[in-house]
Amino acid sequence: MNFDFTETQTMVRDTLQRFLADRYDFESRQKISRSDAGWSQDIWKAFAEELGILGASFSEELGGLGGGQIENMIVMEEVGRSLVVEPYLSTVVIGGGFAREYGKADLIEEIIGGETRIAFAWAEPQGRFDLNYLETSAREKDGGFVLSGHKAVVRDAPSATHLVVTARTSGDVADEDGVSLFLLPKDTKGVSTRDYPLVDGGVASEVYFENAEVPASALLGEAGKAAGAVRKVVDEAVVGLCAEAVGCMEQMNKLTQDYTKERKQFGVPISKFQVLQHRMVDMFMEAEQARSMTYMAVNRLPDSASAAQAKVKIGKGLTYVGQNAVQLHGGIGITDEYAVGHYFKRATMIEGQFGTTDHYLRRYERLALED
Amino acid sequence: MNFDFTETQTMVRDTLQRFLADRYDFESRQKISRSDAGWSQDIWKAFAEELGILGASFSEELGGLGGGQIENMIVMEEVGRSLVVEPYLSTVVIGGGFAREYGKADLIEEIIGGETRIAFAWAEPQGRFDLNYLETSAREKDGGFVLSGHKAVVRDAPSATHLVVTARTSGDVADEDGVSLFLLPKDTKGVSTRDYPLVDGGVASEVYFENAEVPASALLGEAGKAAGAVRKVVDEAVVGLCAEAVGCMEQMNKLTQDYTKERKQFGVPISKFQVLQHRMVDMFMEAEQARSMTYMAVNRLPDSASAAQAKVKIGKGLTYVGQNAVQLHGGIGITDEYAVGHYFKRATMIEGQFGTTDHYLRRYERLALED
Amino acid sequence: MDLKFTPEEEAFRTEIRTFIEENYPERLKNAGGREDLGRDDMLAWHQILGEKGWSVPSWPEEYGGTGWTPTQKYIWNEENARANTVPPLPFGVSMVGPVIYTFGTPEQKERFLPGIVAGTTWWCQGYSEPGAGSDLASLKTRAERITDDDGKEYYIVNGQKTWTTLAQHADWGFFLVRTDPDARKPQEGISFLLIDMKTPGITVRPIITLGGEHEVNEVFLDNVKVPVDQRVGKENEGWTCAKFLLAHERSGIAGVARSKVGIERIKDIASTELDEGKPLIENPFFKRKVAELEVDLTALEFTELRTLAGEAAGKGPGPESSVLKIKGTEIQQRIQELVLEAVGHYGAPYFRGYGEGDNEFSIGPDYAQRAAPTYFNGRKTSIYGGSNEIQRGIIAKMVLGL
Amino acid sequence: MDLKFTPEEEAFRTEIRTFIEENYPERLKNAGGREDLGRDDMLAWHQILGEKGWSVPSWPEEYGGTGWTPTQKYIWNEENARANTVPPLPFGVSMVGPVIYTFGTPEQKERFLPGIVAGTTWWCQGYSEPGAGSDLASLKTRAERITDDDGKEYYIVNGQKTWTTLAQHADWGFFLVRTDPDARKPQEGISFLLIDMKTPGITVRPIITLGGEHEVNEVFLDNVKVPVDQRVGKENEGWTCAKFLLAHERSGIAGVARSKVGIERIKDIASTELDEGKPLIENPFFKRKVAELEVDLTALEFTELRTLAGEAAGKGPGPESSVLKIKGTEIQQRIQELVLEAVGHYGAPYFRGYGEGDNEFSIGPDYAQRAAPTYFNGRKTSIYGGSNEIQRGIIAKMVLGL
Repeated sequence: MNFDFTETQTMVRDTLQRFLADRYDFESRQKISRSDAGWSQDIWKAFAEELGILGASFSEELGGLGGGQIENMIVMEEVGRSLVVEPYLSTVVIGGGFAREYGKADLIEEIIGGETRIAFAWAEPQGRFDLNYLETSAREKDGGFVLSGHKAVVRDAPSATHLVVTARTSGDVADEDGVSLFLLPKDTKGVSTRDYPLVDGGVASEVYFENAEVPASALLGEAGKAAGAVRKVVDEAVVGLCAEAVGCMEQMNKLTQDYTKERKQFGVPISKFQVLQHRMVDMFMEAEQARSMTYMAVNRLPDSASAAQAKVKIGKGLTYVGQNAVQLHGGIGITDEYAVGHYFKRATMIEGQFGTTDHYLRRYERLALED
Repeated sequence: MNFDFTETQTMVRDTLQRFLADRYDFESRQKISRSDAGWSQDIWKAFAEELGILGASFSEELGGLGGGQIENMIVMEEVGRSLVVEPYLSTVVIGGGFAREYGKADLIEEIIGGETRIAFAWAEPQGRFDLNYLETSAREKDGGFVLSGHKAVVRDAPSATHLVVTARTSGDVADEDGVSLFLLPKDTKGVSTRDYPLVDGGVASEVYFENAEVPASALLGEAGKAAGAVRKVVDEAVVGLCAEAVGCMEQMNKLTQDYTKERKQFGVPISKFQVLQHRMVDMFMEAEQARSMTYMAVNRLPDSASAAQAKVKIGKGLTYVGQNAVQLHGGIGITDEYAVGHYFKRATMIEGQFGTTDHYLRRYERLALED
Repeated sequence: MDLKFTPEEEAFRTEIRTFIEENYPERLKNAGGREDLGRDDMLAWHQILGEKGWSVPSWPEEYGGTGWTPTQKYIWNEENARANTVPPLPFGVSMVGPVIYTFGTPEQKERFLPGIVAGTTWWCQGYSEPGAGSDLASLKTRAERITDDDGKEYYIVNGQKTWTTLAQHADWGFFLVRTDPDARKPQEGISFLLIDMKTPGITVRPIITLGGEHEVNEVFLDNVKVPVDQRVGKENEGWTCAKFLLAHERSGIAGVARSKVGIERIKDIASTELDEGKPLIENPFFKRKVAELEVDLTALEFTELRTLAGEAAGKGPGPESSVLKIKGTEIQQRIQELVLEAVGHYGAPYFRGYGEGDNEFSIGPDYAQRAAPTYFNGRKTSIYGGSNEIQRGIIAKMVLGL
Repeated sequence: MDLKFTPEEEAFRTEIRTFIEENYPERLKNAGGREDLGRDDMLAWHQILGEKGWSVPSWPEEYGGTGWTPTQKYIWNEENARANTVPPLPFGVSMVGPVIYTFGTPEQKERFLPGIVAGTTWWCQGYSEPGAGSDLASLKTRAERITDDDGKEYYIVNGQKTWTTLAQHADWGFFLVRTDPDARKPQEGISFLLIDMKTPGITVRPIITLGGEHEVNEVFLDNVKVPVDQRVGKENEGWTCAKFLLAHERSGIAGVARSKVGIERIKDIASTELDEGKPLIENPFFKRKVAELEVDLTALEFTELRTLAGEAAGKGPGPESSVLKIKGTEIQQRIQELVLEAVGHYGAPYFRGYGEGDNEFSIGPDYAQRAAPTYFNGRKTSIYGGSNEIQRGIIAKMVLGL
C-alpha cells in the first residue's frame, strides 16, 4: 500500500499547476467564462499541445502518457482549484472512458489531439438521476438507427463536436435492459440544441433529437446492453468530480484563511476569533477527508459503492465548506467580483452533478447494506 | 391569544419550586433515588397533603384545583428541573388521564389523596414504540377477564399500587381494533414483577401476567376499543415529558453557565472562550424553542401531530444540550458526584421515552404530510 | 394561557384577508420575494396601505400606527405572506421612521414621516463601510461642520458606504458619519444624518451579487453638503440612534409567515418532480427534510409569539430578537437549499430573464428558474444586519451574561 | 499510488490472524472493550504478545519493537479489532515507554522497559490536577529536592492528581510535578518523575463515572519520597517529555478498526430488534444512520492511512493526529448513541452486573445491558487526552497558522 505519485504523475500536476497559474488566474477565467462561447479554444489547444494532458490518462500505444484514472484525478483536482470551464470531464473522463470501454482507438487519438470534444447526453427532464430512465428512443431503420427525444442540461454540449447519447432500443422506460449508447457528430441532421450558460460558469444545452438518423457504426457495443458501461464510466466521472471538489474546497479554504488573516474587526484579524478558527478547522477537516475519499474511490474503481461513498462524503463537505467560506468572507463573499462566491457556486453544482448526496446515499445503502 | 398563567397556576409553580428548593436539592434526590425503594413516600405525601399539587390538574368537583394539562405542564417542568423521581407522570398525568377519560371519579380522588399510585404497563419486548403491538392477551372468562403476557420496563411499577394495562381482547398483534385497557391492583393474583433501578435514577419492573384473573369492572370503557384513549393519554404524557425536558434543559444550561463562569483555564474563566459562548447560546436557543414547543403542544392537545412535533424538536434539543453540558463541564461532567451528568442521563432517557425522535418524526410525517 | 385566536382576532383576520383580496394589485399577484421588480411595483402596495392607514402598523398611533395588538400584527403578517404580497420596504418603515419619531425634532417628524407612511419617499441605509462590516464603531466617513456663505450651518460629508440596499432607487438616505475624530471611544463622535440622495457629490455604484442581482450598492460621498437640521439626535451621539435601529431592524426578521409559504412551495414542486418514477415528495428522505423544516418553523413561530407577548407586556424588542434572526435566517436558507435540491438538473441553467416582447421560451419548469440564484443570494441573510456570529455574541453577553 | 495490500502484506495478515486464533485466551473471547475485567485478564494478552515479541510494535527494534511498516501495524490493529482482543494498556506501551527510551538514562531503560514489554508492570499517568484539565502548565503538585540521612538525593512530592485511569491496579506511575515554583513561564520548572505506587504517602481514591464504572481515580501524594534517579530528562524540563507524550498519545486514537466492529455490532442488533414488526435495520432512517457512519468511518480510515504513510516517509506524529482524535471520537460516540437507540426500552434498566455464582437472569437482551453506560461513559473520549476543543485549537494554530 502506498500513496505515492509516479514521476510522470507529479510532472502532469506540476506543469498543469504552472500553466494555470500563468494563464488561468481568476480574472482570465471570468473573461473566458463570460465570453460568448463560454470556453476557450486556445486553452484547450494548449492542454492538447503544450501540456499534452489530454493524453495523460490513456495508454502509450494510443498516444497517451500511459496513465489512467489517477491521472484524471490529478487533472480534475487542478480543474477544481482554478475553476477551469474547459470540458476535461466531458471529453477526456467521460468521452475517453467510453472510447476506452469500446476500444475506439481513433476516437482516443482525436481526443488527445484536442480536435474532438464530447458531451454526454444522458439526463432527461423526468428522469432525475436515473441513468436508465430513457424516454429518448432509438429504433432500427435501414441498418442504422433513428433517434428521438429530449436530453436535459447537457453539459459542455456547446463546445462539443460529438455527442455520446443514451437511448432506449427496447424495454420499459427505466429498464436496465434496452439501454443503448450512440456516438454521433453534433451536426447530425435532426439534432438541434439550445445553448445557455450555467450558474457555475459552465455551458450546457438542451438537445433535441427529431428523427435523427445515424448509421449502425454510431452504436457503441451491443444494442440494449450499454447500462453496465454507462454506470462504469459515470462512476469514473463521479470520482473525477470528487477530485475537482478537492481542489475547489482546498482553494476555498485557502481564500478564507488568507482573508480572515487580513481582515480586521475591533482591531484584530478576524482569524483570531476562536469561533472562526474552529469553523476553519472543520472546513479543513472536510477537505482532508474529501482527499482521502477520492484516493480511496479512485483506487477501488470500478467499485460503484466506493464511488457512491466518496460522492456522499464530498457532497456534504462541499456544502459545509462552500457555505462557510462565503459566511466567513462576510459581505464580499456574496459579490460577483470576488472569487470565493464562484467557487461556492461551482461547489454547489458539483454536489448535484450526476446525483445529489441523498441520491448517492441511497445508492450506497442499496449496494452495501441491502444484500 | 395569550401566554399568561392564572393566579392558581403561578401559585402551584411557586409553592412547588419553594418546596423542591427546601426538600429536594440534588443530594436529597440522590439519597432518595439510591434508597432501596428508589422513591420517597414522604415526598409523595407532601405533594398530596402539604402542596396539594396532585389535584392541580383535576376539576374542582373531583376535589382538584380546577386545572388541566397546563397544570400538568407546570408541575412536570419542575419535576425536570429538580430530577424528581416520584411518579407524577405515571400516576397523575397518565393514571389521572385515563381516570378522566373514563369518568373514574373515585380513582381521581384516590390519586389526589396520594394513596393510589399507578404504573402504565404498555410496552412489550417485541413491540418497540407501537402502542397497539400487544402479545399480552385478555380473554373473557366467567364474566371477567384472564390476562397473560409480559410487559417490559414498566416505569414506576415498584412504587405503584395499581397498574393500567393494555391487553388484546381480539385482532392481530398490531391491530388498532382489539386493544383493551384494564385497571387492577398490583397485588392481583397471577401478577408478578421483577423490580430494578433505571439508569436515570428512576425505577421500573418487568411485569408478568400468568393467567391473572380480573373482574369485569377492571375493564376501562369498551372491550377492544381503547386504542384511541391510549393514544390520547400517551400524547398528554408526551407533552408532560416535553415540559420535564424544558426544566431539565434549563437546569443543565444554568449549571453549565455557572460552571464556565467559575472555572478558569490559562488564567481566564472558560466562559470567555468564544467557542464555548456560542455553544451555550445554541444550548439556550434549544431550551427556548423547547419551551415554545411545549406551550404549543399543550394548547393544541389532543392534536397528536402537535405532540409529535414537540417531541421531535425537544428530543433533538435534549441530545444537544445534554451532550454539550457534559462536554463543557469537562472531566467532572462525567462523574457520578456532580449533578450535570445525572441531568444528562435523564435527558437521554426522556428522548427515548414513548418513542425516539425518529419515531415521532415518522409519526409527524404520517399525520401531517401523508394526507 | 390560551394560544388559540379569539373570535375577535378571527374576525380581524377575515377583514384583512378581504382587504387584501379586494385591493392588492392584480399585476403583482404572488410577486413577493421577486428581486426583479421596478420602483413603482415595489411601492404600489405600500401606497395602497398608506391610504388605508395600514402601512406602519407598529408605529405609535399619533404618527400613523394602527394600535394593533401583537397578535393582530402577527395575523397581518401571516395574511400578507399567505397572499405573497410585496412588502413595504423596511428602510423607512422599520428603520429610519422609528428613529425619527423617537429622536427627531417636531420639524423633522413633520417633514419626513408622512412620506414614509404614504410610501412616496424611498429610503436607503448608509451604515456599512468597506472593511468595517458589523463593526460600526470603526467607521471612517467624515462630516465636518462649517458655516456657509449663506450663513447657515452644514456638514461636509466625505467617505464611502457599501452594501447599501436598493440605493439606486432611493430619494433619501440615513447615514452614520464621524463628526468627532478625536472621541475617546470609537462609538462616540458619531452622528446620524438624513441626506437627500440627489445632493451633488453622491455617486451610487452597483455591486452585483452571486445570484446576478443588482440589489446592493457602493455609495461615494464627495464633499456632500448636508444642512445641520438634517441631523437626528445630538451631535456625536448618533450611536444611540444606531443601536436603537439595530434592535428594531431585527424584529420581524424571523419571517415565519413567508417561510410557511416557502415550505408549501417546496411541497408543490416536490409533488411535480419525479424521483425514481414517483413524486419526489414520496422519497422518504426528502419528505423528512420537509418535516424537519416544519418542526423547526413551528418552534420559531411560537418563540416569536412568546417574544411578541413579552413586548406587549411592556418589554421592548430586546436581545431575544437575536434568536429570531438566527433561527429565522437558518430556516430561510434551508428552504432555499431544499428548493434547489428539488428542482434537480434545471437548477443549473443561468436564467438571465427576458425582457418584455422577448418571446423565447424558458429552460426547464418555471419554478426551477430562480432556485439557484435565490439560494446563492440568500446566503446574505446570515451575514447582513449583524452576522449570525455577531447575534450569538449579543445573546452570550446580553442574555446569558457570559 | 496503490492502496491495495501487497501479497506480502496479505501473507502478514494471515500470519497475524492465525497467531491470534491459536494463542488468544479462550476465556477472553470478545472481551475487548469490556470495562469489568480484573487485572490478570487485562494483562493476559499483553503477556502472550510480550513472549512472542509483538507487544510494542511501534518501538525501536533495540527496545523490543517489531520493525513493522505502518501498513503492517495497521493490519495488526485491524486483526486485533476483528478478534475483539483485550488491547495492551496504553500507559506503558504508548505513553511512558516512548518517553523512557527517548529521554531516559541507560539505567532507566534497563530498569523499566522490560516490564512494559513483558506486560508485568502496570503503569498509570499522573498528569491532570483538580481544576487544571487540559491546562497542564498550571499544575500545582510540588516536588522539593532534599538530601536524606542515607546521603542520597530525593524529591519529596506533595499534591493531588485526578482522572488517573486504572490507578487502582498500578505498580508504577509517571507524574508531572513542579520542581521550580519560581520559573518564569508556567510550563518551565516542571519535572517528569517515575513513582512506585507502593511508596508510603500515596492514596488512591476512586472516582465513579456516569456509567457506574470505577475507571478513574484521584491520587493523593503526601510527602512521597522519590529517588532522584527516577526523574526522566533534566530537572525543570519535564515539559519536553510531556509534550512528546501528548503527541504520541494521540496516535492510534482514531480507533478505526474497533469502530468497524462496532458498526457490525449495530447491524447485528438492528437485525434482531423489531420496529413496526420488521427488523429495525429495514427502517430506512435507521439504515441511513448506519450508512452515514460507514461513510464517515471510511473517510477517517483513509485519512489515518495517509497520516501513517506520511509518518513512514519520515514525518513524526504531528498535529495532523488531532484530526484523527476529533473524528475518531465523534464516530465512537455516534456508534454508542446508535446502539442505545437500537436497543429501545431495554436501554433503560441499570444493570449493575452480577457476581460469580449469582444466577439471577439479566433484564432484556444481553446486547442491551451496557448500551446506556457505554454511551454515558463514552462522553469522556471527547474530553480526555486534550478535549476536542483543544484539538481544534491545535490544528488552527499548528496546521492552519491562524
